[in-house]
Amino acid sequence: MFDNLPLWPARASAGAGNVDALYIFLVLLATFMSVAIFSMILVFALRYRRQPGRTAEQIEGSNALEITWSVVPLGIFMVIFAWGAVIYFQERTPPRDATEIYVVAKQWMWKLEHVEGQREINELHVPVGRDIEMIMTSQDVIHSFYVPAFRIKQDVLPGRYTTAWFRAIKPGVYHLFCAEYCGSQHSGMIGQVVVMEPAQYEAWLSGGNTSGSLASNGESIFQQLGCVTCHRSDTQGRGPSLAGIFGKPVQLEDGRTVIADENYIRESILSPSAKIVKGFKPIMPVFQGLVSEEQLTELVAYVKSLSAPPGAGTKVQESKVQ
Amino acid sequence: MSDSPVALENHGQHGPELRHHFATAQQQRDAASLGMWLFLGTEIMFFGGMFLAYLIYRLWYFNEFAAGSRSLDIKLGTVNTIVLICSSLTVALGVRAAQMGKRKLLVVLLILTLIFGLAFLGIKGVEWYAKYKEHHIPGASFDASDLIRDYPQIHIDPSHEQIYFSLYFAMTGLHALHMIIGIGIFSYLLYHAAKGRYTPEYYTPIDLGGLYWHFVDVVWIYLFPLLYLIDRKPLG
Amino acid sequence: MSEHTLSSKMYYGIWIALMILTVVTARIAFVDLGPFNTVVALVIATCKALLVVLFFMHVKYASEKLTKMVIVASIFWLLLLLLLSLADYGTRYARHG
Amino acid sequence: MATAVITPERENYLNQEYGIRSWLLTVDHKRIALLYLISITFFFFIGGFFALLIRLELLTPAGDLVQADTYNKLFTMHGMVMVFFFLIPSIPAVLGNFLVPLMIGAKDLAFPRINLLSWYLYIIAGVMMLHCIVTGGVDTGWTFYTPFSTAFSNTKVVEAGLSIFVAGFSSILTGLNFVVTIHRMRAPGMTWSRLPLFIWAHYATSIIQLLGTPVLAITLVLVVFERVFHLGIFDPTRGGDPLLFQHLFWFYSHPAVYIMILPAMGVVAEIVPCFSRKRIFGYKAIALSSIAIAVFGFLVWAHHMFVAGMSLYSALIFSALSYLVAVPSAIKVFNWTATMYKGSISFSTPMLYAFGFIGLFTMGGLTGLFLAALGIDVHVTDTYFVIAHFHYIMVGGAVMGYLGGMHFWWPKISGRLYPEWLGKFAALIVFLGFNLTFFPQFILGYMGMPRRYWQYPPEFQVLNVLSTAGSTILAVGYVLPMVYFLWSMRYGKLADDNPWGAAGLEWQTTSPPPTFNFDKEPEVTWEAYNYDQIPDPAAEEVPVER
Repeated sequence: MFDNLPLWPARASAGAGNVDALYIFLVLLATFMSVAIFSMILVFALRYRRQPGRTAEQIEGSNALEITWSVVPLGIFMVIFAWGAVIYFQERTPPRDATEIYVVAKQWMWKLEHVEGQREINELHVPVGRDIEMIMTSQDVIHSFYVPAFRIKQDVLPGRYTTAWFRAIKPGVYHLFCAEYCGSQHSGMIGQVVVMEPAQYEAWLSGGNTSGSLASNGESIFQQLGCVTCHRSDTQGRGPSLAGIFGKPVQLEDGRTVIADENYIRESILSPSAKIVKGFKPIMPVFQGLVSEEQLTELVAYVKSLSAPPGAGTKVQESKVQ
Repeated sequence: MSDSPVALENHGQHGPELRHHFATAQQQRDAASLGMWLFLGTEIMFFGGMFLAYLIYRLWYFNEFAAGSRSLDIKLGTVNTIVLICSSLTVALGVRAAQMGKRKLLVVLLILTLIFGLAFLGIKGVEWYAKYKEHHIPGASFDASDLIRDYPQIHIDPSHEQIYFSLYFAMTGLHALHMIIGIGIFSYLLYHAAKGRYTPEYYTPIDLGGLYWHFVDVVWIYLFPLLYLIDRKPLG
Repeated sequence: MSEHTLSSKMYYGIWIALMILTVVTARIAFVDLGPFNTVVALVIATCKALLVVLFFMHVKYASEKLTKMVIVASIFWLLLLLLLSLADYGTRYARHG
Repeated sequence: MATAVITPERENYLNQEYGIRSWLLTVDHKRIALLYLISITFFFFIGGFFALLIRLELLTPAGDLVQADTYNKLFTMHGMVMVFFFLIPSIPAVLGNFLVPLMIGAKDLAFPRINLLSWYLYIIAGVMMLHCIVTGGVDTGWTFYTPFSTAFSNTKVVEAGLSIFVAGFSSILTGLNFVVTIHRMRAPGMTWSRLPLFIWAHYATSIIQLLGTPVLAITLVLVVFERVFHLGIFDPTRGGDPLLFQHLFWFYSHPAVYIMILPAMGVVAEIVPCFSRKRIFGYKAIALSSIAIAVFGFLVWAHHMFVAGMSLYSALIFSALSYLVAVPSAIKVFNWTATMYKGSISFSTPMLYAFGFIGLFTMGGLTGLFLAALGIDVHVTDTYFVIAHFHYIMVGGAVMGYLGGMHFWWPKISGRLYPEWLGKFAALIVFLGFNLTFFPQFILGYMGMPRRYWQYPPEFQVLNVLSTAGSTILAVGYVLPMVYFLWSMRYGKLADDNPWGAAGLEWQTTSPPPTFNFDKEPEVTWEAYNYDQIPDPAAEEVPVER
């Protein structure tokens, strides 16, 4: 019977247990409170039901009670808040060395790219036990990346990157839903996450046909678009060198400092004049409309690879030349 | 005055303007005034939504806001501010004239107010037409290349420039709509004032219309620096 | 809205003040005050708005507490909208962890 | 005071004038309330019809009953119609309109003509919405999220947006009228501390209507501008922020939930003391908690956006503030329950609805705690868990309160009694049908079924079937009251002036009241809920009907 009526979603990520724990706590709390209120109503209604000869006793109220039932719930609420906040903080803080997967959502499909270059549509293969960070953007409207078995959900927005991360702990095939209404085929924008044992995953990786890693693709776009003429790694060009900048603070011409994260790189490609690096001129052309979201992710991946410590994994080896 | 005693009789012992469900004229006036102020409160929140959008984008896209602001005609903007302030004066004096029962003065002041109001809209129209000529109206034909040429010191992203002009047109457009409604109200007031409907005992409509007009003026008092004066200092 | 009538001299005085402030704010915008240009512009605008509200709209003399409460509440709610939204915009791209 | 002999010919607001004109041009708040009653009932059944189609479609996992686009329009228009054309006007515009002047001892609202104007605005908005529906509908979801609504939807977004803009204007004017009326029109002796809690609740509601609705209005105007004039305020391709729209939208639309629920709380605060024959427990606490909800309700809007891509830090702020608003709601529930303690409780139909309200609102509120908890919200937001939660509040809460109030005041409104056993039966059906419809959705939500899905994976089917089955029961429960209310208008027993032996000025005038409400201006010398001074009609052997 429970094949058709499962009452609990699969628990397939490291974070899912924490969410479930708080959820179970809240279910117990809510059940207790509901039962308490319901039975109080029931008991009062029966015990004090209208009977000939008895009159109600007029009671004005009680400040002590009012304070009690304001302060005690507030205390409990703050515990729930703190507990929920801790989980949220973990969910929103990807480990630094997480493997990145770039996601481009569009009406009505998910396009996923592994750094090694595998591209998938509506299907995501990941190994058990590895931290995975999704770097996501949308080509059109707002979508939302939702894997119930991992208890993660993150809206995917046009015009910027949002991120989410998970570590799968149980091999299997899980739903990937779009959770933000996005038009006609919103309910068709579903896919699956295939969690594999590491060995199987390696086999899958090497089996797929790839067209080069993300970073190396990004590098060739970097050459094609002529970015390399100004952003040089050997000498100081007309644009700032991009080596080692990722994740570091950047001094801007107007005195502000920003962190060079994915959104900053993205903005600097699409709208270069928005945040000019100190000491440089706003001479870079605008690439808005000239590069696709996929090309953008590849460029971002390339720029990021320039900041990876030497030997930090195979994914950046080829791009370290130059 | 011109309302005949017949009307008075129909209303029993209270005056013709006191509606049946109020006990006293004072209660009716207080209710009307409170109602108007509450309405103005909702208007603050109505414009408030745009002020939020303005605040966020001005923080994000200061350069484009600065350039867009420079491209507005500050002379016309200042003149328009002065025109509105003058209209506020005539309204305030008009309310006073109504209070004191000076009917002719009231009519003159209402006419002056209408003239100022129309002048404001006319000047606004001239400014909008200039923006239309310069292709500064957001949309497919938007073109910021003149700004990029005129202000080489400012880094302008044309698409972000559209956001400034979107806000400019939304804010001034809705303000102008309020002006048009105000002119409608004041035409109505003028018509009845000319017929002598308002007396020192009953001039609530003038008072409420005045409150509305002043409010629209106050909105402009903020719009002027927020849109025209973002960054006018000499470019270095 | 009430018995109280202000003298017309008062109105002319306010009017002149408003005109002067308008010219001042338009002029001072061309002077480089650094970040204070915006502050000055807004302070002047607020002064002008106060003059209009307090005198032309009679809030100073001829109105009761309730009117003032309505004004304060509306402005307070506007600030809620602005400030709580800024709580998001001010920290949205801050990195943590 | 409840023993006047009833003569049917007695002049009252219903029979003072006849003819369609006397209704369409009326400025009597009681007649306008009835105009609203008819119009919102109409829209309630339209919205309910959409809901049934939605439930039927979800009976099977495949999208087989209607097309995907049709389904998207169905849930969109279900939401828009129910929120803006039923729930928001429901209690305020019908019961509030009828009762606010009566309860405070006034002859009418402060601005009777503006009151009529708000009904006309509502009708204009309603006609626009109907026109929008029959000429193709709109598919953005009632939330109008950009950039889908501004740049991608090919449906009638502009018309729907303008319709809601006009409906919002109607709502603002109603709220404005109430605030002014409550401030200026109270009868002598009716101090703030003597106001019925229904009035306090409506006062708080009106504050939200006044300060929140304009923000929705400007937001919709900007969406319309973006579609019609190609402005780019929310357009991400021009650097606009889609989240800005959400901030503005929820600044109104979260407090809007309190526009729906606060008046229902006011209704419950009238019903519970009456059928417990007791002064309400903690009058001050309940009154102040209404105001607290109205204020705190404005501080929590971004809890709808925890996964939308906003700042992590502000999510913490909004989560913490969200718990703040739960406190006054809890205070109310505890006080209502405490009111029954040592009372003399009778199980009349309105009281059954009040029980239902307290129970379902408690569950709705408690599941709100789940959603305010950041870690849980990430998983369950935009799933059926949210759907279930807000239907517990809006249908289990607001609609239960509305029906309870309709039953409570129906004798006053119509001068007739409805058949009591049918009333109890319908209340039971609504309660059971409601729980069967929406409880499974909590489980569905935690299982991960996203909302607004036209087709879904097969493992969700059993729970969906339960939900659909419940919805048909619920539909019966809603049709029944309409039928017997209509029936009672002609055949119901004539009602006493005060059939329940209730406190409150509205029960001291005739049923139905005369056009100017009171034959003589009342003067209040007693506190609210003075049940110790009011004889219990049921206590004198003679049952309710006379």
